[in-house]
Amino acid sequence: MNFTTPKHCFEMLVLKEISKSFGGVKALKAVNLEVRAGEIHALLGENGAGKSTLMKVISGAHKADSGQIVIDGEVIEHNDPHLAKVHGIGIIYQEFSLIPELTVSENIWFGSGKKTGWLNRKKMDSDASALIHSLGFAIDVKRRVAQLSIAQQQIVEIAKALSQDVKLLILDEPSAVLGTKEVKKLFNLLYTLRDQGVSIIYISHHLDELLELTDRITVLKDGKTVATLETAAADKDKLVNLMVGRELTQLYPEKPDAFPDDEKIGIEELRSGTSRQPMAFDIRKGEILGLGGLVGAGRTEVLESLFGVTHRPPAILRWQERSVSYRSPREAIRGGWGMVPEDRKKHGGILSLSIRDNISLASLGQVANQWGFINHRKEEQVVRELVDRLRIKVGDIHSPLSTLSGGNQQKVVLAKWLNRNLNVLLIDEPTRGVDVGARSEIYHIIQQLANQGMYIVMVSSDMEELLGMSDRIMVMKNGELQGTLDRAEFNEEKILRMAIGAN
Amino acid sequence: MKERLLKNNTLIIFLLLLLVSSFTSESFLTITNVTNLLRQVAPIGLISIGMFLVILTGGIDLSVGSIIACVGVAFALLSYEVYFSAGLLLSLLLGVVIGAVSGYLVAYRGVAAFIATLALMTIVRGLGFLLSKGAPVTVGPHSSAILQLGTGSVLGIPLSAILLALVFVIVFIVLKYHVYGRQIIAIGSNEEAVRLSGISVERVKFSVYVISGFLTALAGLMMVGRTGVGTPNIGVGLELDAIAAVVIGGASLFGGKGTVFNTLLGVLILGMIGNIMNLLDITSYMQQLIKGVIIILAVIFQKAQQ
Amino acid sequence: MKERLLKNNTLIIFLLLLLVSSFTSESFLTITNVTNLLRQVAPIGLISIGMFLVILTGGIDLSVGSIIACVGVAFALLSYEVYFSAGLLLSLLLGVVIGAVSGYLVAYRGVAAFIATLALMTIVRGLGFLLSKGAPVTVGPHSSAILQLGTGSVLGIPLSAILLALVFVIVFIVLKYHVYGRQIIAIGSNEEAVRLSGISVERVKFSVYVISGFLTALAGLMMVGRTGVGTPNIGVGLELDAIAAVVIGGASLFGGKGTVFNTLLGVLILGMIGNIMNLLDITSYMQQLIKGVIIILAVIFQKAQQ
Amino acid sequence: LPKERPGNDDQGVGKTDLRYVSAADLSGIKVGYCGPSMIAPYYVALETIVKRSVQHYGMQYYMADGQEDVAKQVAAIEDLLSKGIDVLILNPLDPKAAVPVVNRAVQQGVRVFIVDSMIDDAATYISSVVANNTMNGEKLGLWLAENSSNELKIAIISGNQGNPVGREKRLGFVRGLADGQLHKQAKTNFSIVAHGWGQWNNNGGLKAMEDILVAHPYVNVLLAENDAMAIGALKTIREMGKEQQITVLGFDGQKEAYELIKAGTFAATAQNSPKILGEMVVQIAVKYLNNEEGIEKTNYTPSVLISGNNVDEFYDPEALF
Ligand SMILES: Nc1ncnc2c1ncn2[C@@H]1O[C@H](COP(=O)(O)OP(=O)(O)OP(=O)(O)O)[C@@H](O)[C@H]1O
Ligand SMILES: Nc1ncnc2c1ncn2[C@@H]1O[C@H](COP(=O)(O)OP(=O)(O)OP(=O)(O)O)[C@@H](O)[C@H]1O
Ligand SMILES: [Mg+2]
Ligand SMILES: [Mg+2]
Repeated sequence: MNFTTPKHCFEMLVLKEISKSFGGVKALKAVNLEVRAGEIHALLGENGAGKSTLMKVISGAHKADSGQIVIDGEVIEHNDPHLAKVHGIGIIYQEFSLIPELTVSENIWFGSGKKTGWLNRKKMDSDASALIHSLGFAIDVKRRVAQLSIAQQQIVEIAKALSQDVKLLILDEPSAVLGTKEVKKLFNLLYTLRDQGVSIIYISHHLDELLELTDRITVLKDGKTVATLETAAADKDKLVNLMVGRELTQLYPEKPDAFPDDEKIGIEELRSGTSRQPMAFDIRKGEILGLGGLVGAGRTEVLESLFGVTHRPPAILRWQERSVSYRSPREAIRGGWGMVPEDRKKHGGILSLSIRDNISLASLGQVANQWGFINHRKEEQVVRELVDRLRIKVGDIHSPLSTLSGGNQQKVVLAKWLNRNLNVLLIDEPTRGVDVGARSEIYHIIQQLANQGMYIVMVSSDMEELLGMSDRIMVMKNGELQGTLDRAEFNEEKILRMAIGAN
Repeated sequence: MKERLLKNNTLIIFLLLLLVSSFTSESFLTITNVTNLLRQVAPIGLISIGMFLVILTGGIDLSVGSIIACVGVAFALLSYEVYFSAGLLLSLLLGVVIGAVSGYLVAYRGVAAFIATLALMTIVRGLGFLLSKGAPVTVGPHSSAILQLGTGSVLGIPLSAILLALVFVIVFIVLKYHVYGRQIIAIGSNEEAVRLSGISVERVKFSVYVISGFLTALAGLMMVGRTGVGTPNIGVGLELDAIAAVVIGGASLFGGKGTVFNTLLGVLILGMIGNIMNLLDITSYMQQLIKGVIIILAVIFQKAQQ
Repeated sequence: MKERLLKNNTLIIFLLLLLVSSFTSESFLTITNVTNLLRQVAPIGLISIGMFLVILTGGIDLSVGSIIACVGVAFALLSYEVYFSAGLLLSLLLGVVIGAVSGYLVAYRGVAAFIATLALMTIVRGLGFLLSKGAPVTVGPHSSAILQLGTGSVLGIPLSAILLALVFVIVFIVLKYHVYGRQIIAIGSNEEAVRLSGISVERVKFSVYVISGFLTALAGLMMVGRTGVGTPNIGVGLELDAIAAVVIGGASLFGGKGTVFNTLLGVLILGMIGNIMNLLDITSYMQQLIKGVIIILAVIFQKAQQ
Repeated sequence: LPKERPGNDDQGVGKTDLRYVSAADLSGIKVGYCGPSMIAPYYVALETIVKRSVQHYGMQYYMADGQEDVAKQVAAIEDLLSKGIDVLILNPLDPKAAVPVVNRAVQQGVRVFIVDSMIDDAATYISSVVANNTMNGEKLGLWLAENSSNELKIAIISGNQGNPVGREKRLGFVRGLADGQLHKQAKTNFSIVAHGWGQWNNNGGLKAMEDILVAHPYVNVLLAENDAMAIGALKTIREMGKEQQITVLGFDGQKEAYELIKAGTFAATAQNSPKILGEMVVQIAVKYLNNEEGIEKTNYTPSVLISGNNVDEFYDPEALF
């Protein structure tokens, strides 16, 4: 191969025929990508398409098996994140890469600062503080990162990436943990950077975001570039078609008009972290109760206290004339509750365990005899049925969960609960980081469960999802209930106003 | 199946060692020596299986060496007070209780396993000395049947080896076919996810220390059975041998990984190294050196093929 | 600052123990005893500081007890071959080399720290015996200046304690104000993130084992300095004491947490427990028991207030 | 710089005193030796002597180490049996624990001899050679009674917990001392005011003595269960300037202890010579193999107390131990 690169290139970054495999998995198959100076370039693709891998190749976290990276006309060969920094590449990884035990300012300067020598802590702190302010946020830079909320951590990541002059900024799904307000701020920041001539690669599964923010979009599929198009010339259908190779059926399922019976679960005395007032609300049978609010509003905590995860005095549940409260997930599950937690990798799935073991973990009793011995044949049959029902893309149900793409992992975590006869299912951020195709399938499954008469509570930071899926929406702010909206009253602006307390 | 055996590095190491041993010493494959070897590894085998379960959950049990000693002393002392069978049961119970204390601290009080069992190692060792007043205690004549456990054999196979095989089979089956086994493995992989799946993580964690205590007590009785004496200063450093066996068996100290079959191989590998070096008249200083080097090589080999 | 001191449980435990000790034994606060105590804790203090750094990165170093012995023997042997200063340097170099081997295995070969240093513990112990042929080696007359290190004092303060204080201050400053210190803490906290920041995780990990080897060698020389003899069977189980000191100092065995100040307190706490029990004529069996219980209580107390 | 470090190799054992000449050809005989550990100089010296003596008679020598643990010692003996030894020379870690394996060896036709530490009579060994630890202790006790007049405040430093030899030594000492004082003044006039543990080595002795002297500054006698610990403790005593106040007694007769006795800082020790033990046991085994009559079941090495009076007779600068 012979590439001649003109000295004054319009393209700031050119990737030529980049390939990368992990053992037998070919993550990238000769990918080409061109990013212009001063543009925001979107990267789009299904879970497992190879987006993050490609970015890690650029940042030097992975070494490509073959191919070339050209930055400003200069061919660089590296597998060293430090060298990438020298070349002006800043990156925010999909997985957090902060150091919990260090302070905010230490994290910001970690790696980009001096490689050796003594620290001037005062200067570090004041510089870090100024940097965060200049981005439009406020965080105490002397706090340890472990003490911050996830959204704050994401902001620290952004500050860290911008702590030195960058020519190219890569953001791998930065909005997944940010609230609407923060996303707006982030977009403004990115516009400013673009206007200063910085190139930006932006990865997200939210098509709306991409259409609003970016200048061009490159679609990746199965480790190959499918197309690069001007955003102005793109629309959702086109993108989805390029991405999944088929027309997308309706994203959100049909909602039922009415609920057959009027059974409900009454929740009383629910106390979550910061709230002074205990909360009280109802969950209706067969409905999807959406829980909205800004990030950190305390929605996860509501689910956790219902499910007995936290050690606070548990909420009191009134249900079918009985009054119960769960002190542990174990009790909640015995009572017919299930929860799909927010952090799929940490709390939902067990990555090193097989898909089969993951799916049957919460319902081993169903496939075991009275002595507790598991009937492997029965277990596998049950697991296969669920895999088919949820259309989980797996080669072998005995391979570890970690081999699946994000969307499929999410489905596995969901499948875990479908093998029990659940009454109530709590779902926290059901599609965080999940691609559009898989998302639609997950939505249909959830709706189907509701139609079968399950009580469902769904937390979501994705406004569209919240509006599209919920039968009612409860909005929270600072650990307190702001109000409840019926489907007829759904309105994005209204919800936002409630979430920031401006109603 | 075949493929999996070929991929099993522990097995390869084991077979290699077996081959080398058979060629370097003609005494190695004699019936006497094999019987001896089996007798020698039986107690440490039991302990290692218990250790393996603890390590599967991501824990560690440093108290085993002390339990061995304390249980042995207790049995010898009890042999003057109660009937043989009662002595057996009470000694096993002692192991269970010590394991339960470790388990309680680790599972319910959140003390790091390393430090909880380190403290118990000290305490239990002290207890053994206190009970025995520092001197070895000979087993009373009414309980001399214990010698069967150490030296008896059935059809030429040492009783202690048969017991080890039995425990191995039970643990193997439980890990593969029982809900409890599944839970142990899952906890070592991701404790929080297991808790959220409605499994009592505390109870499972607690239980593995109890099992370890029980199996170690059994091993302690075997040791008494070999000598007829309960010795308070026996088994110092044994925990390290057991851990080494588990790790040579390919398990990860972070939990969730490994098989009981390979743990057994790890035990046999370590036992064989010691045995063949004795047969080859390697001085004990040199033995230490070689043993250390072999452990390193084995672990690097484990990693290399992964 | 005040608040942080009040929240420092290790300090509270230390002060409590100090108080109790002063009241229960009138010999405790005598100059002789305090000097003795300082001399006794100085070597283990050095080792614990090295251990602390290793533990900060999420590792562990089980080889320290053996290094102590091997370095002492090597120094004594060298005292007949080379000049005093050359003997000192070569002995320290030996510690560094052993640490480097551990570090290489852990950092560059990915061997679990527990197992790599366990193997080295065996190997180095064997080496010490091989070198000394099992017998203690008296230091030659030309190197008897080493006795200063063990028994000398400046203005009434033992030289060894001054050395410990010096090392403490250096490590304290490096951890707080040097990039290297940040890197050590960061690795224990989130290794992957450090790697992604373009910092050579391997090099940092490697280095802490080297430091641990160096400090342990220094401690080994102190021990020789106390008796004038290099003893191959010294320091058995010392690694557990050092680890216990670090953990009582509130560090986490998973890395990233803890302060060197508290490690030093941990060392003093353990040293004081042993010392006061000796002063109170508690029998050694009872001592073990009590020590274990205090470790557990200390760790539970650590957790309780968090 | 001195080029030679005095006596720490095989030559340093001194000349053999093996006077017995074997009539039978012993070249086909395999002799196995199993000691309690190789981590104490005493045991290392004993092993060296046994090995040299076995080879002196043209027999094949094998050894396996007990590694300080009775279970490991049993395993080591079994490994020796696997090698097909004809004679086992055993230095048991515990009097009872080795009985079953010894009897198994005997059943297999192995001739068993015991050296240094006693084994229980239930073991069907042929003959044993031991130092009389109790007697040695008694001698030290008697000597102390003889050479003291004021009230004795005694500190004892023991080796490791649960060691039977240490127990014999200290109990013998107490017996001898009581007996001696009763003879001399018709009452006893001593108390044991402290008991520490020194792990049989220098550092251990030193550290134990530090705490003892802080808690009991009035101590005027130290008995250490071996010389190494006594020598370590002497460092402390010297540092605290109490050489004049404290009479130091040890066991075994280590070369360094003799030097200190010559210098006058160490009072007395009781000889327990690995050389005599090792040569005696091999000689007895050879006599047995020659079908000699009249071999005693138990043989004691001579108990000798070494103090300033007689140290010159025993001091050998080349000695291994
Ligand atoms: N370190 C690794 N080891 C093995 N396989 C890997 C590794 N990293 C990625 N892969 C595999 O490479 C493929 C591409 O993964 P990648 O993370 O790049 O996808 P992605 O497009 O970022 O997906 P998502 O939208 O879920 O973030 C997947 O099949 C993944 O399982
Ligand atoms: N890791 C953390 N450390 C400290 N405080 C946290 C952390 N995560 C969240 N919080 C705080 O806890 C409270 C509730 O957080 P919670 O995660 O329940 O909110 P949420 O609405 O579910 O947000 P998200 O959308 O991020 O899940 C908030 O005040 C938040 O700032
Ligand atoms: Mg990705
Ligand atoms: Mg949440």
